Amino acid sequence: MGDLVSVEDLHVTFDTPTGEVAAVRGIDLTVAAGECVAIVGESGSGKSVTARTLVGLAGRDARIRAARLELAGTDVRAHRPRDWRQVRGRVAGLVLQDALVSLDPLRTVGAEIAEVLATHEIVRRSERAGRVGHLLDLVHVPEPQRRARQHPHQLSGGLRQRALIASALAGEPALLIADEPTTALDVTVQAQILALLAERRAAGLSLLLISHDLAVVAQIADRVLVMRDGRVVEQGPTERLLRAPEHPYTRQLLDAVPSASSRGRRLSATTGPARTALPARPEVRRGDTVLTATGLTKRYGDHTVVRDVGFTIGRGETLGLVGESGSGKSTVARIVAGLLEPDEGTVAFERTPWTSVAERTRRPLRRQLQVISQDPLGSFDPRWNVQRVIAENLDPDISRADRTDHVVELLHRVGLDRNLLGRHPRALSGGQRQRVAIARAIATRPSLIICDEPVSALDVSVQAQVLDLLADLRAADGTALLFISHDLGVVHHLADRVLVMADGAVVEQGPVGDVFTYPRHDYTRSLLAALPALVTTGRP
Amino acid sequence: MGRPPLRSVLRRVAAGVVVLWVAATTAYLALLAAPGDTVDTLIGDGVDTPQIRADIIAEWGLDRPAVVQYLDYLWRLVHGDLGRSYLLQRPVAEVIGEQLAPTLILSVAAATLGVLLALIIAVVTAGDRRPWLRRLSSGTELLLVSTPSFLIGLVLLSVLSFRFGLFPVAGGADLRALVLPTITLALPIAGLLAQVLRDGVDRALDEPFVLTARSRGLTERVVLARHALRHALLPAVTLAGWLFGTLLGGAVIIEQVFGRPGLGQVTLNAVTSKDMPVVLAVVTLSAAVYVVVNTAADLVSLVIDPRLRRS
Amino acid sequence: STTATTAPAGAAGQPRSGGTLTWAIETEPLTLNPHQYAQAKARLLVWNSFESLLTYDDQGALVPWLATGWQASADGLTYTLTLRDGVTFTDGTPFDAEAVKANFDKLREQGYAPGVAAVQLRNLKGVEVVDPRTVRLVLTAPDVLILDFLASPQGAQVSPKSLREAANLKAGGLDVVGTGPFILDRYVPGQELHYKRNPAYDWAPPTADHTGPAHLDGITYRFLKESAVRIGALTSGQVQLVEGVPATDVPLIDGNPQLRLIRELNSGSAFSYYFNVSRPPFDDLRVRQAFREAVDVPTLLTSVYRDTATRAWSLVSPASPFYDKRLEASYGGDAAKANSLLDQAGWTQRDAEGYRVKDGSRLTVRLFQSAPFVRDRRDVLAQAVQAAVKQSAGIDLKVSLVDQGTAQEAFDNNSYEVFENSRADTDAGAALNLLLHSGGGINRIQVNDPGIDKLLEQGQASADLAERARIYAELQQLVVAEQALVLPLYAPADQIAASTTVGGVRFEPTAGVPASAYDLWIGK
Amino acid sequence: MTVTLDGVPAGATFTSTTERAAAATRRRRLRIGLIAAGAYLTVLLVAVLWPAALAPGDPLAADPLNVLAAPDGSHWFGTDNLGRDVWTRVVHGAGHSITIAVAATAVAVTGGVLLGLLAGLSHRIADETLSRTLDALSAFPTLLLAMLFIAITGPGTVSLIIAIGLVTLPRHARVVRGLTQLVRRSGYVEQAVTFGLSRPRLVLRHILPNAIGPIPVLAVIGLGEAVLIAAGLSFLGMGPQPPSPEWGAMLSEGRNYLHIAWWITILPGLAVTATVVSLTVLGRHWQARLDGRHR
Ligand SMILES: Nc1ncnc2c1ncn2[C@@H]1O[C@H](COP(=O)(O)OP(=O)(O)OP(=O)(O)O)[C@@H](O)[C@H]1O
Ligand SMILES: Nc1ncnc2c1ncn2[C@@H]1O[C@H](COP(=O)(O)OP(=O)(O)OP(=O)(O)O)[C@@H](O)[C@H]1O
Ligand SMILES: [Mg+2]
Ligand SMILES: [Mg+2]
Repeated sequence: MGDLVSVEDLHVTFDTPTGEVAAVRGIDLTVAAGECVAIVGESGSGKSVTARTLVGLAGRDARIRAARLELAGTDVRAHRPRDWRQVRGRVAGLVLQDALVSLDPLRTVGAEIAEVLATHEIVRRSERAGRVGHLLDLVHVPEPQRRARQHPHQLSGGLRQRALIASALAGEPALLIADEPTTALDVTVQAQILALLAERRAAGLSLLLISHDLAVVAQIADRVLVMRDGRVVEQGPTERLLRAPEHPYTRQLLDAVPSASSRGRRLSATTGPARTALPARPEVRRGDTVLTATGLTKRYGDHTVVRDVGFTIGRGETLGLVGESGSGKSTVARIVAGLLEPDEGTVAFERTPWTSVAERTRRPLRRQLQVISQDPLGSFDPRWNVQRVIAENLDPDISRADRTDHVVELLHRVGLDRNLLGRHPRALSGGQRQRVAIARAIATRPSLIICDEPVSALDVSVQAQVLDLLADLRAADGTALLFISHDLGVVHHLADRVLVMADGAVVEQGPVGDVFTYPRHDYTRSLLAALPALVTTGRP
Repeated sequence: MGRPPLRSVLRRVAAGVVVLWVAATTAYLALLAAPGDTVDTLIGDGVDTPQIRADIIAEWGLDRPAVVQYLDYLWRLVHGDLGRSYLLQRPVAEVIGEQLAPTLILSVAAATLGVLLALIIAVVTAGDRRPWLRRLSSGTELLLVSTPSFLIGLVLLSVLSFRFGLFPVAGGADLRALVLPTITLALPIAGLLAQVLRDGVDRALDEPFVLTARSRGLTERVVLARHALRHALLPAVTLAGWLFGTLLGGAVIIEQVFGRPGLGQVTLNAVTSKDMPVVLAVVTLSAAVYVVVNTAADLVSLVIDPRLRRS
Repeated sequence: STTATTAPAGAAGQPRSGGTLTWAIETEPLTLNPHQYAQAKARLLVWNSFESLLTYDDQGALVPWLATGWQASADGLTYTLTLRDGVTFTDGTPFDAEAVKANFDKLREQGYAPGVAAVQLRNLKGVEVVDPRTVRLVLTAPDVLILDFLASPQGAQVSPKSLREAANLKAGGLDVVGTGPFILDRYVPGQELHYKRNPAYDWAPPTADHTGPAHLDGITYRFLKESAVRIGALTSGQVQLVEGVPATDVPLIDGNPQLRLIRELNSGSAFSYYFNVSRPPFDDLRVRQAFREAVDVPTLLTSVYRDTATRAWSLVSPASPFYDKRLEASYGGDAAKANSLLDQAGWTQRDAEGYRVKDGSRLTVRLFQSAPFVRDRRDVLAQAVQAAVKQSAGIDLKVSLVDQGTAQEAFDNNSYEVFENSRADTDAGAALNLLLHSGGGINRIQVNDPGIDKLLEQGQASADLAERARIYAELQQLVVAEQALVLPLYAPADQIAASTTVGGVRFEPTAGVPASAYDLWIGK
Repeated sequence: MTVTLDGVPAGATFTSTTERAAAATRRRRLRIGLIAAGAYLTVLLVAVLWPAALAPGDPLAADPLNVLAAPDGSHWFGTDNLGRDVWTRVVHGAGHSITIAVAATAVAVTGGVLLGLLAGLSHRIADETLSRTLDALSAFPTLLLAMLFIAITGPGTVSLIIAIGLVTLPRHARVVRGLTQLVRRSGYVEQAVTFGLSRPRLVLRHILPNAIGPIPVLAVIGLGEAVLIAAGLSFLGMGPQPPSPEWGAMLSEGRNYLHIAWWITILPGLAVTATVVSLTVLGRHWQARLDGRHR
């Protein structure tokens, strides 16, 4: 017995105004005491719904059917609200994906944690403050007493996630359900949180870990379930699953992860023959620079966000730019794109001064430099359909009659069908949106495209497609890329040279191979160390 | 931390003074532009001869250039002198002073009742727990905010006061006389605030932190009271300016309907008879109250929402 | 239509002393100083705490009040008044010749009461104190209307102490006192006035029902603007007396055994439409006559006022001793005649909306109603007239309900054709002077007729009531019958509804407005 | 306005058909409300455009011998104090009331959009000046400001329109200003800059159309409010001139007869309320659809 969670043939269906959505379609799941089970799968595969169903929070419109649904040996299928309240926080603690919005922004962190203590009467009122401090200490929040009095917005993302975990642990549950606990975090912070979870598990806690990132779960999970479309396609011990995936989908997921070893080959089977080599990189003519930036500095108030940054991008070259959140990557990108004036320093694009000049002077060259942003939807006029979005960037000289043909051709180049023409970007998937953005960018055959985190918001498999696409286009047009990402693997996969930024300054730059294999700077080293790798030989 | 920085308070006050000045000046200019001159106003439908006109002009200093009169007006305003009423022949400060209390009592009573009602309605009907009650209440709210308040007042008056004699018809002294006007003024406020609050509660209930709170085993009531309601209060607080406008504007109508004394009556009389000093004073006063109310609302927002405290 | 009925004695039994009453009135006085008095609706308040030197009896004759007698010199230039003995103001100041002089001096002070100084006292040269009980008024020209002034609220006697020391003399208040049977002891602006009995009072005028102090201990006047609210307050027993009862509510009062209705015509001028003769189309007598014929006044009055309004035939109120009865049934209500008059005047064409047209312009006449002064549903009456003249004669009467400034502007620009007015002067002559004299203060119709001026001046100079009646009758023939300068509509009346327990409800003789609270008493 | 809750009392989780039926009823109810509002507004539109179709009589025709008649077969809304047919007046009054509301809203929207766009596009000082002026404008209570304006211009339809437009203008201006600033900093405008669009084109093609997004909805709801403000002002005697059958004026005239002839006041009052309710329902539904699309 001993199983904390025991689920058989679970179905969850939602009533929506547009019809029924079958989110979970018959999964089996067990979590034994002290075990760490991970669920992975792409977006929308039903992971979160499964997690929420376990604590009775699937939602009012949800219909749930299961052959067996037991928590700590109790059948919960007939639970009433009062019974569920005894389960929540006490039997199972829940940690949600986005710590930024999962703590009440109007209340102090301490109050949030104490709430659990009060609800389940864990300790007496007088001892609560002490216990809150203790819990925060347990999750390695420095200065727990002071932090307890602060509000969520005063805490960094990592601290917030820790506080959230502390509140989930406060009721001393036997099971912790963590729904994507590291998704929004920097690699280094992500590593710390994983270490923390591992530590709790070592202390006897059972874990149900949910993630879309195989590399993350590989670090601590005993068993992994791979979900797709509401079903479990494969499950087994982590080690076995990673080393010898049986299901093609699992294999596809593993292949799609960009890294040093994936350099030069396709990530996705959908963009070309599986695991084949990509077309050759364009020849980089280092002497022929597309863009030169020297001594860029940007301040906001007395806060310097970019400090003396300089680099060049050769024709056809892909320059990777990595760094933690807030290190100034996007600021650099905006300066280079001519959207922001630097306080000091200059940028020359195609040997023409690009900064400190009137927008009117920049305009003729604008078409040569394109930008792809992290949030493609935000970069589309919300009223426009795909055709208009792309056509806006076509050469104005192209006749009205030919414009549609051009758009269709561009869509074709990014692997989209012409039947999307009339669609609203909102009605597209994330990957499709990013492709539309790319189609729009390449419409002008630019010499440089600035890509600010173009794949961060995408699932691995979709990310793989987009990365492959960029590689193809780069080869075909000889376009140079300024590729910004916080994911070292992606940069390693795609870039020729890399620039590492920390606190607004460039700490290291050079060819990718050199920098990532022999990092000279401590910061680069710590980034690399924190990188969760798909270690297929066993758990760390 | 925790307290609004002095600079932002000062900025607000400065902005408030500007608003005040603009309001007072606009009103002054507007009245200047009005047809019929001040002398006509002072004569009313009384006897009109050149001698009388001359007397009036001399008495009120109307022969001075408009600029001088305007500056004189501002100068006296800064010193707290609101001038004399043309119509009532008494100092404006006195006229307004003695009419302030009834309006204030009515407004405070109505605001309190309205806000309380709204809170109760919002808490009871938020979420999907009692769909029929929610429907009933949102329908009623819509009706309340869509019906002219004087109609509500007249109906209440006819039924409860004339027909059944439950409440006195008019007068300001008796506490019972306050009941109907208060209800009339409070109902539309309650209607709108309840909608805003419930909307806020609903929205808050959709937030991930509420899911987290529920995952801790809290009862719905606690989730509502401790988490959702505070969030719902934020948009409600920004309605303070609107609330104030409704109260003062409402007072004009309600006092008329219920024959109550108060600023509303003073204002209406002053406006219809072009009693310039009184109109200007009411405008300045209401602009001042508006500024104070809005500043207070901002401060309350700061108290409710710690995120706003960063400067 | 019904005629005026004087109040029956009222409640069961004999007058009793004691108790307080609440009386709902329509209008809050703009000022409590009688010298500044300008609202007929506030007249019933004035006589509670103030008194004049003379007053009128119900025959329209002047009788003594604070003055026991008066004597006019043969040339009509001096009036000598003897004053009543033993009268004191309620602040303790004795009432004597010096006090009377102080009042007149104050009234003629620049900026204090410009209207009074310029009109009623325009012929006054000065006031002399002969002895403590005798004063003499010296005039620059004969003016019998000075006696009317002595009986008017503006001529009421205010304590010299108040005149010197009151905080807001022009506004009046608790510190502006007179000699009346009541003392104002509470004023809540916007809400109510309260008077308490003056126990020392012992100089009631001969027109009063009793002598000595007032019956009531006190009386509260509550200001209720909305007629529905006033009636509601009465029927639900919250007040015992109501003034300003709209016609439509009369059945409500009549049908209630606890309540009764008392009604009296006002004196002064009737409510009438005056035609601006200075510009077309009313410079043409035929158009003026046609307008008058186009209106079927009784039907309109029935529709607007049910059966409670009294039709006026002259601009002088039927309640006035100067009323000329010969005008009755002499004109009006003949649509065919109206149409033929207009045809004769050249207004022969009709436009698409059925209005008469001449030379491409429509027969449009404009009436401006100044909102603050509209009462008695005169706005509704205007609509009824509007509908009538359109339906029966194709005249386009444009009615604009505007603020005082806009109305004034229309008058200043002479951009109006109809002017409506009624005045509540006790001596109709005073009203006629203002309305019809070429130099009159409200001669809005801009009539400039030496014949009219002459009659008016004669009327003002003569002291003999019968002689004056003859002069004014001649004037009415001229103005109403011959020149058709005016369309008299109804005789303004005051209606009081009262609980049957209240006795002594009266109207002021001649003036026809509700009397003060002096004679009121509460029965069982 | 219905909001589906994520995870309320989970007892509901296991119920099935009844819950679904309830959800369906909710949707149907919503639609019934919408249909009722639409039907009423259609009738209203007919009343505005072709009143004679609903009430062939003359709204000004007085019948002195038949005043204050209670509703019956021949006058099914009764007659008023001059014997005019209340139904005819209500129908013909729709034209006045709706025209006033529409014109006032047009004034408010036009002015608000222009000022808001100007403020949103301007830099610090100009923006501050405009915003402060708008603040000062909203510092007057709505009714007081409208009263003041009418006191100055004199009562009448045009004054009423401008007054109501003036007092509701700041709201539109604020929304447009806020959105303009938001849109100006949005990804797609920034993106459009990188395409080399000139400033006027940027404003016309991207900023303006997106900044006025919620204005139509606001305007529809504002229409209802304009009807209410107009009624309030008419009540205070600042509305259209008699004998105009404008609803507010009818309410104002009728109030003196409320205790003896309720129909003169209550029936036009119901017309006002129904109009405001219908417009609000329509506006909210529209808003919900927009929100749904943007989510
Ligand atoms: N309350 C709801 N009503 C309707 N559909 C829902 C609801 N909650 C979830 N779904 C649907 O259920 C499916 C599974 O959602 P779920 O949130 O479990 O995905 P996920 O695997 O967690 O994805 P992600 O990685 O994006 O978080 C999705 O198609 C989603 O749209
Ligand atoms: N307009 C601004 N005003 C003030 N501070 C700003 C502004 N824009 C950016 N910053 C600050 O500059 C710093 C760098 O921001 P930037 O967006 O360049 O970081 P980033 O490396 O792109 O981070 P991320 O990975 O989160 O996108 C951050 O601390 C940010 O708060
Ligand atoms: Mg999820
Ligand atoms: Mg960034």
